[in-house]
Amino acid sequence: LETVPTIKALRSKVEGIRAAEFEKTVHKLGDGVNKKQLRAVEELSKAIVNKLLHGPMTALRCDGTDPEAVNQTLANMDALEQMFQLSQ
Amino acid sequence: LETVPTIKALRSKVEGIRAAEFEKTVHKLGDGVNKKQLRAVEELSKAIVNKLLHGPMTALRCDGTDPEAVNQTLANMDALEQMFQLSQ
Amino acid sequence: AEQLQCRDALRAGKRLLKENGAAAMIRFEKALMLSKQLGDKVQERRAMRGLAASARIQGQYKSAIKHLERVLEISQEFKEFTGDADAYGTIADCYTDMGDFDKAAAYYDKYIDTMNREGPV
Amino acid sequence: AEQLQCRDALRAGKRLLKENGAAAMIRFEKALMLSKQLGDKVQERRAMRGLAASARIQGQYKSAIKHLERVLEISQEFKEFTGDADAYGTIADCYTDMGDFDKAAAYYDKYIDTMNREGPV
Repeated sequence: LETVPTIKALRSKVEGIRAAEFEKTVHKLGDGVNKKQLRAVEELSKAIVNKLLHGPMTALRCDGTDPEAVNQTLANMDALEQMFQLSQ
Repeated sequence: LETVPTIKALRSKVEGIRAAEFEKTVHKLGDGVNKKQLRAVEELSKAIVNKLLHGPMTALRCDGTDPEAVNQTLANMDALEQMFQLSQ
Repeated sequence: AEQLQCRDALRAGKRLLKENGAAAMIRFEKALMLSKQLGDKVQERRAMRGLAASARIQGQYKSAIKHLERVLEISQEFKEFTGDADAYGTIADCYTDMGDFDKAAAYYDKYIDTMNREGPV
Repeated sequence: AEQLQCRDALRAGKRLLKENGAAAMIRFEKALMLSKQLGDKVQERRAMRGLAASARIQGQYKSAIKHLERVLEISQEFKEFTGDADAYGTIADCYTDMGDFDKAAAYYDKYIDTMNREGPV
């Protein structure tokens, strides 16, 4: 449960990156694409992010009671907070 | 330097995910988009991946001689290998 | 005509969302009403998502969660699950903001189960 | 006409790449020649990237590195750096495959410096 705020922070960080890049692309594509195509592009951005985050998110949710697993989860939490600068 | 193969494995894993999702989107968009627009969409997929990987990659390249930094880097390496199942 | 009105209301809501959650909410309520009248589940789900975002931005977490639960119900109703991972994750975020880490963890687990699926997430 | 030929050669090369690196190489050589004739730096860089990929797929790492160094030079020549992060990363991957971890590390550092830039990477 200690990792819950880390999951939220990581989601928010990554969603910020995704949304910003998607907006830039919408601008670049201009009027030459229709709504359906734009949605396919948005889905692409979400699919990449979700597939990439699946591993790190799973690593934050192995709590259990086994002390070794708990330590591994906390180590993963520290690593992700450092890598994605989540505590700032 | 121990982290060099991890960097390559992580790059390769992530590029596989990106390329697969991009191909699916190319298929969905069909003939309704031109080459330039398709390139903007490919750039989107690359930009997201590069921005997301920047933190983890940087975390794998702090070697230096300070023993504490080395330990942190090795811990990050372990965490990433576990999260992205890189040793398989 | 109602289709256009529904779409315009959705657009106006999205535009307002960042500036003014309360004003956005009114547009999404309008879009929701029209979408129900039209029987358009996709638009109804979009309106519901807009309502959830408007509520969340105003700190009304319980209301946001209620709307997102409805989003998930609509997905079930017509067996089209685009955006479900987002909905689970956002419900969990709301519980995190409310300090209820147990419920947040349960919804993050659903989010993690859903996010890796093939097809629109 | 040469523009079309150049584009077709690039396409054929890309299609062949996965099946047959050696055959792809011939197409990219053709595209390279045509792009130089046309003075089209963007297409020249694409052909060079294709040559690098064809070499790498055949285990010719030194040749792949040489082509990728040329990709980076072309970017410098017309101050348009799309794909430079990819090129640095792929050079580093080649050095990793050759067991030269020192050089790999140096190029991964350049890759990391480049990958976070704004604009096409």
